[in-house]
Amino acid sequence: MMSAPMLRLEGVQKSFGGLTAVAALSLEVPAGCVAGLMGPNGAGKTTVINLITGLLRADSGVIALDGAPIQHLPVHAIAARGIARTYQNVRLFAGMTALEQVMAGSYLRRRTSLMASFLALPSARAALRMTRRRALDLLARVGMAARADELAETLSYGEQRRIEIARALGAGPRLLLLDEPTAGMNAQESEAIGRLVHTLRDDGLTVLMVEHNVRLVSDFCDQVTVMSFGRALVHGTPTACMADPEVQEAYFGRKEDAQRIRALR
Amino acid sequence: MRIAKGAALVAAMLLAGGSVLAGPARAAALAPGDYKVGFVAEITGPIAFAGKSFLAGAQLAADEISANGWMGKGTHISVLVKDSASDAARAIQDIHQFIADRSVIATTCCILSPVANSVKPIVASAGIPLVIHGATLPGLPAPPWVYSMTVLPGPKDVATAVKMAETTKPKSVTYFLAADNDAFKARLGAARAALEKMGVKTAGVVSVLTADTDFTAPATQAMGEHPDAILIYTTQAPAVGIIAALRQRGYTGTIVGNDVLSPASVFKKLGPAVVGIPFPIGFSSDLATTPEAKAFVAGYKAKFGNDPDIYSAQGYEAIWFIAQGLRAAGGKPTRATLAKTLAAQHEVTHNVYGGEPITGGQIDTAGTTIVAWSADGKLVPWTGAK
Amino acid sequence: MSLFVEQLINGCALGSLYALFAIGFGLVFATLGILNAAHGTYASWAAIAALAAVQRLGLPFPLAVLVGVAAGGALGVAVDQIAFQPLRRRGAGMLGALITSIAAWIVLDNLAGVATGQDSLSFPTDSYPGGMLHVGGIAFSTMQLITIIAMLAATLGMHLLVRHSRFGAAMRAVGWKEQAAAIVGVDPRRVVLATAFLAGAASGLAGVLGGISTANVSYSLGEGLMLKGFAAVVVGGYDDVRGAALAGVALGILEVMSAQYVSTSLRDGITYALLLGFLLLRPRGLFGGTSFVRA
Amino acid sequence: MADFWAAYQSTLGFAMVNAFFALSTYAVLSAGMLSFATVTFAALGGFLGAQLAVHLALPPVLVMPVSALSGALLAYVVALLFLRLDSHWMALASLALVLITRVVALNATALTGGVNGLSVPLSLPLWVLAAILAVICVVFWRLSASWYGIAARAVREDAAVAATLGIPQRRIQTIAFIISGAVGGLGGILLALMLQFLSPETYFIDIAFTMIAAVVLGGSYHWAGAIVGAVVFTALPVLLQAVVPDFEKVANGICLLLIMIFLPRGLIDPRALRLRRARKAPSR
Repeated sequence: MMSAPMLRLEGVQKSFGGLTAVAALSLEVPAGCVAGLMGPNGAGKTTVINLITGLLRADSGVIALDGAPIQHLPVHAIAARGIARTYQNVRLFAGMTALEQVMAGSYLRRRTSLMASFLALPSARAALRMTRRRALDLLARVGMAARADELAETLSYGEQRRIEIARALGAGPRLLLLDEPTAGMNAQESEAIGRLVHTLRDDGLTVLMVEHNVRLVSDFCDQVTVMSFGRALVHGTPTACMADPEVQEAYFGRKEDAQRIRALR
Repeated sequence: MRIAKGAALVAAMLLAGGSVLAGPARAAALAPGDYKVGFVAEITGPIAFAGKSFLAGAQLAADEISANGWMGKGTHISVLVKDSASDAARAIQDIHQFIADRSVIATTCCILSPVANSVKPIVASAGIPLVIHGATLPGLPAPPWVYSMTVLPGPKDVATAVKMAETTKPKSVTYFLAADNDAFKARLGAARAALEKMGVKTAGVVSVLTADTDFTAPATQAMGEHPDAILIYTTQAPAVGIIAALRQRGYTGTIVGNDVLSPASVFKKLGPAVVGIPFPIGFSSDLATTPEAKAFVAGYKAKFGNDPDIYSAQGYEAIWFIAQGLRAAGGKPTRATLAKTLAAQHEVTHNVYGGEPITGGQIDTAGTTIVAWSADGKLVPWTGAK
Repeated sequence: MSLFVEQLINGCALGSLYALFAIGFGLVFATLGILNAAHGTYASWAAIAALAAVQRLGLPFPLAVLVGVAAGGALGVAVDQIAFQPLRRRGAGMLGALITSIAAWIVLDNLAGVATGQDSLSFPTDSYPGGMLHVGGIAFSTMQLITIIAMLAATLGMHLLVRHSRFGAAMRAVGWKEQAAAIVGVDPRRVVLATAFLAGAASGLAGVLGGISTANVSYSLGEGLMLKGFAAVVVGGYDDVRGAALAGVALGILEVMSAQYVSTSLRDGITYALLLGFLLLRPRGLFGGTSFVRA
Repeated sequence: MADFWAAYQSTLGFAMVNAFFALSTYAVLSAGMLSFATVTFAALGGFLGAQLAVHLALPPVLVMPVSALSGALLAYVVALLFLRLDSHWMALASLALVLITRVVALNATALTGGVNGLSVPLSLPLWVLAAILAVICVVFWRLSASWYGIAARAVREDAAVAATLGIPQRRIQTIAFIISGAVGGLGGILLALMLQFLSPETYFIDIAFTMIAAVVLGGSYHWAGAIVGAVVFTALPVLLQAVVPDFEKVANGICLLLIMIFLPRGLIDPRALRLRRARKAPSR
């Protein structure tokens, strides 16, 4: 395992109007690690994911991948550097089958030029066949191979989440950002996601996941960062973090505050 | 009606004389049957107000010609209508449908010159006669296929401007021009040259666009030049707007209009503001003097309940011209023989203008009548006195 | 000099019509997210209704204007409920509403043509205050004064409503997200209806006043306002009533002045080039404002 | 039968020409952009092509590529300027562009003939038109089946998500504009050859609105929808004129309204097809 962090956030700041969503956040995710990002609603977790992927621009601070700053890059260039993500509320493409979703996700791994693909050159056709096979493999990996040709929007919420993971994997990332991957899933399904994350890690992928399910985080994350009101409260192993009094208060003590913030959003 | 028939008889005799000279082959009477004319109408769209008049005139002509078998025993002429809404693409499709209908012997169309321009090559290559009933652009006719029954307005404008200058002796005049209409540009140029030759200075030319609706600013601009007279060379809607705006802003000097002011709707709209403004006219129901013209007015009133205007007269003439060609062709005319016969006509014999010579497929009228609206909404000859 | 001032007044009066049109058009765009191609037909129909009120019922000028405004508003609501509501229920985007608005435009435009007998009608000269006013050698018509005052009043009223009332807050909220209106405590459906009515009424006011002062009551009345009013919306910014109004007046003045001092054939070119320039250099309009589309 | 063919061949011709405009509109729409700029591309392609045909006496076969190329080039410039704008603003900007196009066309008399227009004494056999349309159909089929098509669909459905998958939105949309420009420019010269006459009024707002309507009506989620929409939209007025001559346009508008309300995704909708197939399939 390499000692240098794959992902590094340093003093990242983001506010909307007068409201500070992320304040001076610093965070490191080592390569080959499954990192968890926890915190009450409105703590700024999704904002962090949006900042890393470039959908939001940080007001200040550095976001670096393998030591190189990426916060100035356009969204698609950041993805090309090897970061892929899923969304808190599933954002699949309307009107596409499960396979087409993963194919769209495989754009970066198409191994042929747009022109060659348009002209249907033999090499491009071979590459397309290969990409399709790979996409089917990825669907099989998330347990959705049987549903490859079904319209994604007709599937259940949990199934859609798994397709979204397969779509992100299609891009062949080195760093995968999962935003609440088990929301709306039962214990059994959540467990399966956890195991999937582990096999991905074993294949050399680094994972950062926003997760509420304390058991899942404890069981499958190597390290955890807990956020509250845009700041990192604690950083460490799952067990240590859960025991921290500040975390306890953040989670259970100020529930009303958290509720209020959600209403404001 | 009786007088009209008499005149028609005279005309028929003249024609018969012509065909004797042309040879015995043409002496055969027209075979009985219904001869259909394809009429590309503009009864919806931007100039539908005029398009309806054109069509009404054409339908009246067809009724008259058919009712007494003018073209020969057992012959009828009927008008098939397709609306183009003044859209060139639609007009082309309509013309193609008429061409495809073998029973259609001739076509008539077009108020707008661009539309006429796009239909022209099609009829020429398909070989079907086309009589343009409304477009005023010079150079449209191209015998044997294309004819124009629209009196070119240019010379009449000059005559009107000159007469105005002779009677009111203005020192300087301002012109209004529809800047996006080349026909009016040419008409203004001719009138201006004639006036400047008489020593009338040009105070200014105020441009407006055909689609404009607000004329307060142009009126202010023209009045700012303090002219003794204002001459208007624009299409109908701007002309009406300009007169309304000038009068509203208190302009009391002489205004000279053009033929677009002749329809009754203009008087209805402008009322006193348009009274006394001179303009030239080829036909007016109020001034109908010839038997044909009187019969036309009476027939039109009986059929449609209102007076015909210049547009209905042009639609009327288009059908009469085609009927004249059919009768002269005789026998069983084809589109080609009809075209040949039309090309040989040097006058529309049944006309409401008191004489309608044809040169190069283009008609003309004898004199120029300068008229103005009277306070009770009649067109009266303009005397020059204010 | 007096010519210049008179033309300035002419430009203001003309621009006031564009402004009235623009504030309604912009309001619908900002609040309901609809690029409404039928907005111009409200003006035509309002003028037709007002003319009918004068000719058939013999109503006096202020009442006739009121009839026109009400007709414009009612038509706005009717078009919204027939052409837009079915799509809104289904959550179809802006594109569907654009198409149905084109459909409504075609239908209403052609029916307006039928209603006026394909002719351009005008108000009888004794049915409105048609006199000229002379102030220190400057001449302008009573109708111009009325038009400018009506525009100022409508703009002020609309601005106060949108920016400084609870209902206005709800309107802005609907523009952002329909559920948000519910948070402010207003039924989004009522907001939609009110917006459609206000927009139609503003367009109707422009139609009646324009129909009288340009002596043109026909379908072309609305079409003429549509293109220039649209330009005013873009330059002024659709989410700000003041911006749209100011831009409308400015475009009117620009139009008159460029015809007087430059060239009539370039007049529209100048207007639209300015429009495109604004779009590219200042794409949020005169007064800025927040982006319409979420990241 | 021969008569029927002769009567409606021009309707068929215009339907095919309109299909080019509809496909041009579809090209940008399928990458998530509403643009009326097709009219401008068509105007450039039409006037430039007509001038070349008239003054240099180039045969139509040579003129067409020039028209397509000029449309594509203009579209590239338009894309550079417009792609910085939000979607609503871009729709407005492209509408403004159409208005400017007419003013320019009226004043650039050397290119357009100004108000008098330009007569184009060339014609095109219908089968050539059909052949070109067939080629363009193949192009669109290849586009939709290629990586460009996959990326464009993703950008259209959710541009932000597409970007996080590494799909460069700007680049895809620039390509979309260039395709739109080429097909629009080609449609412009084809319309000129059909009409044999051009004026600044030929390319104006009517084309923009009817083409958007045609695409949405036919179905904006498949290229075939554009063609179906164009055919329906061209034939409908001709048919309605036979049925309700006085209220043909009103009926036209009502048809459009009803189709939009009851078939909001258009006549050709691959998604509905799939849903139907899914419902039928017993394998679930």
